[in-house]
Amino acid sequence: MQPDEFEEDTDRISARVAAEALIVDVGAFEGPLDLLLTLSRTQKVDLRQISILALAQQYLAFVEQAKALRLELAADYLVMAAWLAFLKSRLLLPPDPREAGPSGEELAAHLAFQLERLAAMREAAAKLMARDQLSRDFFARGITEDVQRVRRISYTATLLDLMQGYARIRTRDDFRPFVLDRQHVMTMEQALERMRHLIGFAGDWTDISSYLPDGWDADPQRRRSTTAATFAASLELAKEGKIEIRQGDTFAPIQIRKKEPRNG
Amino acid sequence: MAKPQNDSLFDAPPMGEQERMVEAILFATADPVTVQDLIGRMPHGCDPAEALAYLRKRYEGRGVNVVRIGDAWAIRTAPDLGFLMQKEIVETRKLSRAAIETLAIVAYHQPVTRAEIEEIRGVSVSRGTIDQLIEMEWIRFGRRKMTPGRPVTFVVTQGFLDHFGLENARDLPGLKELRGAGLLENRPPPGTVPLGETEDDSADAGQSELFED
Amino acid sequence: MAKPQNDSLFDAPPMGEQERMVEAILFATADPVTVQDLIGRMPHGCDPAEALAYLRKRYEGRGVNVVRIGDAWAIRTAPDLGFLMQKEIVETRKLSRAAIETLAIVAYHQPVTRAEIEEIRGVSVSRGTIDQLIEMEWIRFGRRKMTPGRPVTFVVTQGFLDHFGLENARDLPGLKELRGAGLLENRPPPGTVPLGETEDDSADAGQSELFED
Repeated sequence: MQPDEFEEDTDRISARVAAEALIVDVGAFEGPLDLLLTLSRTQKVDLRQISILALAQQYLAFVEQAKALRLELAADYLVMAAWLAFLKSRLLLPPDPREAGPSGEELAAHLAFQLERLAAMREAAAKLMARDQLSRDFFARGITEDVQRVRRISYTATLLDLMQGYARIRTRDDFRPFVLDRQHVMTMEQALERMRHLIGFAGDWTDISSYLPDGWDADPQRRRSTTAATFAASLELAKEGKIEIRQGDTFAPIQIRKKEPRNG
Repeated sequence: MAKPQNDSLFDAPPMGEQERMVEAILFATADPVTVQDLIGRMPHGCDPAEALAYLRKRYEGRGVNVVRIGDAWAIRTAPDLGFLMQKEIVETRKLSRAAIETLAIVAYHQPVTRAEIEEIRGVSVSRGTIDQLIEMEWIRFGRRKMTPGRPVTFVVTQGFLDHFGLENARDLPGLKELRGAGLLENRPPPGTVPLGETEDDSADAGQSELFED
Repeated sequence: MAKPQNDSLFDAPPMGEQERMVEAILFATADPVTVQDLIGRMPHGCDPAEALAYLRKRYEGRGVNVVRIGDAWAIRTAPDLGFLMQKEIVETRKLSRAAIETLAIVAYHQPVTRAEIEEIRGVSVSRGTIDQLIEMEWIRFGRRKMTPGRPVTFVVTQGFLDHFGLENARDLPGLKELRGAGLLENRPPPGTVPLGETEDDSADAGQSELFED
């Protein structure tokens, strides 16, 4: 192997290694702007003099390589690639005077600004972290004395409070909130529940009054309540098709019977 | 002759620096520090005991002092400034509803026993409520009742009268006057705390109509 | 002659005493104390601001110094003595690069919205990054921006200033140079309709002119 060939080889290898290192490390970049900033370092010039055109080409080449290696690039890297391709064409082609919108130079200048700003923030962050830091380089008091909070509470009340308080007590008896007396009331839900169980045993017409629960017929109020509930429940069951209802005449006893399910 | 000693003397920082070091260590360390500790932490050849003496002198009469605690040293607040480490917070709170009602009953019905207060309020009166009112010096013990058990009674104090601008408890408006002043018309729904201010008269009227029959 | 003034002068302790009091209060706590706090804790008529000036001078060049942190004051060990405090070093959680950059951006650009941070870094800011910085009490929510959507902003805290030994946010390293170079500007990309969210009206006025055609 010739010495110069060898050298050429090592050059090529190191270049390839560098390129691949960049690619393999794609996960280490925090987005396309970070990648662009890293690529811009290879131009070895002040960020203000950077060639955005060259940078765009570098980036596009990087994306091409990544594709060749079948590395998956996040969408925003591809969006940036598309934008840089557009920028590149803007920069290369003579400006079309009829075309509105910013020129390639303006877009390039903004990108340069973004890169410079990001680089500046990086540097600022590094300077910040290099500062003396509390509990690392300088220290706060080790033995602290708590400030004792002596709480003194003073209570107040006005004469009005006093009189209103008294008025509240003295008028409490005339005032009773509206509460339904449930003890002597049967709800339709209760009656319905009851009848669903009983109806299965009733094959023939039966007076509705025989469905009234025991012990509810003595007191007139309870009797009224339970009759009404049972009647309402009967209507509900008839509506559901579970029973049939009939009444021979006005004020005649109301009779119900179980409805046989029809086949077919 | 004293060659080896010279070396270490040369190494050791000047006493002023040593004093600064001791100062910083005593300040930042969470526990009192022994001279042994200081020797271990300061550069070789230092004399922390001497530095401590200077530092102690420097803090004499200051707001904080260098004090010895057992065989260790610490910086502590000067004893005469301990009052700065206390902060008095005066909180003004409205008297609780239970206390106001109890107070009102004592004022209107005095002398009154605890059982009577409970009967009027319809709920038991906690020991704390009575204690609080006594501590505020708004009520005090009155004569014992000449009834079985000879229960103690409560009466309002002069302080109470002063606070509420009353000459005597009989000046308190009666029920009729309270009604006249519209104070009885305000019927708060049970369970709600707000008094007069938040009541809506018209809503009340509607409510009472519901129960009129 | 100066009779009425004499009264209050008589009430307030002499300045030397006030200095001692401020000294005691600052020594007693690890947290910065505001002048307002000092006024609240010291006897009526004291002038803690003046006492602080004396105290600060007194501790110049000592092992501990009186430092200003925003509108508060604290005593901290002199930075050159950090080597003595190996035992006191508190290992702080290692911050990610994203967190460090986000912190710097908040410090230099505050008040700054999340969208602006993302614009500067060119990448979205994960919720965890902001949360971590808030949890460390280095950044906090600032006022909402008066732009469409009224986005919240972030600013750095007193704790941040304390941690990095800054008197105030204007003392950030290189701040003036960055501002002079226009690198703290919020420049919208040319040709874009400014996104309401990322704009600051006043700054815009100046910036957008550059791109007006």
